[in-house]
Amino acid sequence: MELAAIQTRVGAVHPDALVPTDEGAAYLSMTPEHWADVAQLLRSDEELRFNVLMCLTGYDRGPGEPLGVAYNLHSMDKLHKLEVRIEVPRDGGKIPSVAQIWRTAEWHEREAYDLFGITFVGHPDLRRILLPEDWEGYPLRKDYKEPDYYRGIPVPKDKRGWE
Amino acid sequence: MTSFTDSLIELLGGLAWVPENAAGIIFVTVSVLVALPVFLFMTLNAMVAVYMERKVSAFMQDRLGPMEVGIFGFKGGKRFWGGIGQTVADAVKLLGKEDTIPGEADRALFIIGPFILFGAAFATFIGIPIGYGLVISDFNIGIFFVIAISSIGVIGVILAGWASNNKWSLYGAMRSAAQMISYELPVGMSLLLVVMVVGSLQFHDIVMWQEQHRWFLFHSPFTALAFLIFFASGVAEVNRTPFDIPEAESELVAGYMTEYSGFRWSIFFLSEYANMAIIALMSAIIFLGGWLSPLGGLFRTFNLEQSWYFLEGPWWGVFWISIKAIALIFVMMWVRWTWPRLRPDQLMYVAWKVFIPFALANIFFVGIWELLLG
Amino acid sequence: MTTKAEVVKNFGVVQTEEMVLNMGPQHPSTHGVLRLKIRTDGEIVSSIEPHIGYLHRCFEKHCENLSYEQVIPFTDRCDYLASMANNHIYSMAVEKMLGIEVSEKVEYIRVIMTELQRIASHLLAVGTFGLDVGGITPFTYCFRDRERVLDLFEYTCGARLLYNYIWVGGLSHDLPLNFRQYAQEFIDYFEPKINEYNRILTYNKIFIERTGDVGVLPAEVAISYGCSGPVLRGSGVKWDLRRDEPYSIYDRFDFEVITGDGQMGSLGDCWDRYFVRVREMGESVKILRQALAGLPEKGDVQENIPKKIRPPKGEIYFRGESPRGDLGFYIISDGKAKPYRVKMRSPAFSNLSVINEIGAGWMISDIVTILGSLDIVLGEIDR
Amino acid sequence: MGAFAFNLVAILVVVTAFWVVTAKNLVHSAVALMGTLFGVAGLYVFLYADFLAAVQVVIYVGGILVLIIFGVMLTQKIATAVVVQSSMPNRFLAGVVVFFLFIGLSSLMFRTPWHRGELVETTGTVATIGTSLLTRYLLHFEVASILLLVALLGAAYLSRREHG
Repeated sequence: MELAAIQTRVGAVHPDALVPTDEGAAYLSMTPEHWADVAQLLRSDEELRFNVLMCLTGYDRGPGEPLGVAYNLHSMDKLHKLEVRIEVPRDGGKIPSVAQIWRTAEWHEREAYDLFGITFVGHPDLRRILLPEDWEGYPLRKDYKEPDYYRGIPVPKDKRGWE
Repeated sequence: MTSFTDSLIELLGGLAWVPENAAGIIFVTVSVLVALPVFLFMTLNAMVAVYMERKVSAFMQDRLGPMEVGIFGFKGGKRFWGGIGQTVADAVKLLGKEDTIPGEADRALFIIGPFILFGAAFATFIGIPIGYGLVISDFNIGIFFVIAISSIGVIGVILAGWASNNKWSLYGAMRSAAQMISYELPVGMSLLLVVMVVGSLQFHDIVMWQEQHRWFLFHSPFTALAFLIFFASGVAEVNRTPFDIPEAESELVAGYMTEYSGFRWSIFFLSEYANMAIIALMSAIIFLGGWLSPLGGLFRTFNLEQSWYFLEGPWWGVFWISIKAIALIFVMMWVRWTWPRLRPDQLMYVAWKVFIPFALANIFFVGIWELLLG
Repeated sequence: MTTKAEVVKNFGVVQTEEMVLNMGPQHPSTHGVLRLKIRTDGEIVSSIEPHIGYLHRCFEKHCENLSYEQVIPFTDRCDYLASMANNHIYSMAVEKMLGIEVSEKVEYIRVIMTELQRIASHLLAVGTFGLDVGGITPFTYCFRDRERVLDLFEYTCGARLLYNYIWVGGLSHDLPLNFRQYAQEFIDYFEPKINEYNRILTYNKIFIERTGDVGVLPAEVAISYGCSGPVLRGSGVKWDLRRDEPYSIYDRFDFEVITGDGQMGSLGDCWDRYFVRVREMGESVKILRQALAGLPEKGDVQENIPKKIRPPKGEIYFRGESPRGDLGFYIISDGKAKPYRVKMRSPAFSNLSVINEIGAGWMISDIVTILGSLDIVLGEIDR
Repeated sequence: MGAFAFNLVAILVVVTAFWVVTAKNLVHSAVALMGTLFGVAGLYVFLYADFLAAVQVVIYVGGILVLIIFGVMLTQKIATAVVVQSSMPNRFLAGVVVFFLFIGLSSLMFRTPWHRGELVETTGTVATIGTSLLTRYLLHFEVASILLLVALLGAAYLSRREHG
């Protein structure tokens, strides 16, 4: 199924969910509110059947801009792909979790939470995954500042010879 | 039949300069003089066996094994005996290591644990003959003595595991206890069969019987099966692959010895190899004719004329029993470096649902066999 | 008369205590610095909670501060057992953004390298799996043969583990003299060796007892958890990106997609996952034979390397089959020389997340087996 | 020589028995018990009951003691296996009871007309025991074995029962 057809199919069931995208964009943009229902539809609809969540990527549009999550879906039965993007405000942005729909998302959402600070509502166990549990800040945000100390250990700032 | 201890006591008691009624002095002297050869034997055994284990494993794994460390300037080069000094170097390294005791451990039991295991192995050697009359002390309950003493070792293992205050050690100890208690039964039962046939618990009587008749391995199909059960259970009792669940290095780190290092660890090591030697020696004595020459044994088995010189005699006896024991130790190593490890429940399954029923049935059938053919 | 409540009040309930075992980060069979928090009731494991991140080296943060070609050595260090595959897939992702086509010869060399890498990686997986169930000898057998693959790599690019060989648009070196002959010798030597592994490990009774029917991973669960590679194929799903989404020149080769068949128990048990790897080595040999035969003699491997890598604004998700499964790169470009965001979707990350699902209810010994059958590499999970 | 060894064994028994009752840690008590049981096995040897001595070691040291240690280990937390000492009145009562027991036993010991038999060197008791077990005491032997079998089945049944 082509992107346009998928867009029509989703729009028919959840008209409020879609957000208009730029011309020529290869993805669907959605609002977080309806995402859980849309995901369920994408997963179980006879024509769509996206049974694999290939990748879940958090990204940051830049300081002051919203944070986003890109979901790369794939259907093993229908052999089509889809990228869905959801953007939420930088502070307190919340996205419904799809960990119960695609279990892959469980750890990937934890990773996005860990590195970007995006909260996934309804996630069974939203904790930091890669970083220590007492880490402060979200390192992959573009406006992240390294701390001077971590548990009393000075963080090296002099990066001569590193680059 | 005299034993080493008896001869020693007689000798010391008969010496003119030993005062009358000096029982204490004689007791201590005899104890030391008895303990020394056993200890030397255990140490030597561990050293040779470790070297053998390394070389055998290397041979099986397409490696060379120790190749560099010589002894007294002698290096074997790229031959089998290359790196002959490796175990000596290892022993020196082990003894030079720091002996750590975990802070939360039960110090007394932590220290005592390896020595109980060692003591059990040590005491077991007292009853095992390595040739005609070459025994530290000849008990008339020989086999039973060996089984009894070797059943104590498990307490050392449990204590070591418990006292380390480490969960892996505790798991190792629990597994070890379950395993050793379970496998004592098939060991005992398969020995019972031999005792039934011979009518004596003494090692010497068993070997004499085999000299007059034939080796137990060839005596009847049931005794052959008993040998297999005994040997396999013995391998399980000394915790070697495929039965090495108490120290399963990929699961329990090192099992009950996780927290041990240096000298205390080497005590465990020594006992383990001593136990291997015990199982091999016992199998050799009870089922493979002990110090009898295999040539003679073979010809007598088939009731052939005694026409050759069979290389028999007391010193040849030591040679033959060593050969048999080493061959069995080699089998243990062969198995270890070939097979994966069983899971604890599968191990229990093998003991309780395979070995023990077969051993029990064996006792019954060998009785019938002896009645009909014996 | 005392009621039950009073008895309980006075003496407490006799209950078994759950023990929390901390397996790792230093443990012989966690295959790196993985930490598993295991709740056990005796020997039975009731739940497993993996704690990862002990090897987190900020790969994605690094990428944002490096130019596109500088990222390649970092991809080496992610899955350090399959560096060639990482190089390959990352380079292809960037090439796709740039719209570069690479020459025939480069494609062939890349496929040869990736398949050799697959053999090396699977050898390690098979060997250490034997180690996990207690067989030490298969491990040395596998390493003996892996050594020869590494020798080939060393001959090609000078490195034995972290190659930095496949570049965007080309390769760092052309093949050395007589490489084709040496590679041919290797595969002729290696193919019969697969039977040796089968004899010593695969069809060993104890090994089958330990792995057959253990840690069964049903196909739906595997797909839902995003498992891929041999883990997914072990569950009977015929899915291989080399065949189903042919990239590079994989569509030219004739090979079979190996799936588990539940030969020694249920479909998707540890034995199936293990045996898929063993048989895949044979398929890799098949591909290698064809690729070595078709490898063009002449050609410059660096002619298509761009002077400046500045992909146009946009994003791409590209994935390929690494030895561990679907390795994907999600790259966002803002038109500058450094990527705006690189996300690596590592197969082992998803494969590991399934461990609680298939490991709970088994014994501690089985956890080690199941973990070994997932064939994880922590460098890739933690990035 | 024999007397010297006997004294050693006797000291071992008394000292370890004392340790068994005074040790604060149950596992320590169990280890001390090992010494006691061993010593008792030694005493059997001095009575020319070598078979009984080996049985003592196999069953009590190798079997029952292991079970005791096992039970203690698994029912106590690893770090806190400390026996709570009873309160003072209990100790006092126990002391009184033990005192009278001691008086009674020692008076019994001194008053009994001990029979001093001739020292007979026996040549092993195994054959005698075996013959008696299968002839004169056959019924007792069989009854005991059935009892053990029942116990075994009971244990198997209990451990197989599902939780609940």
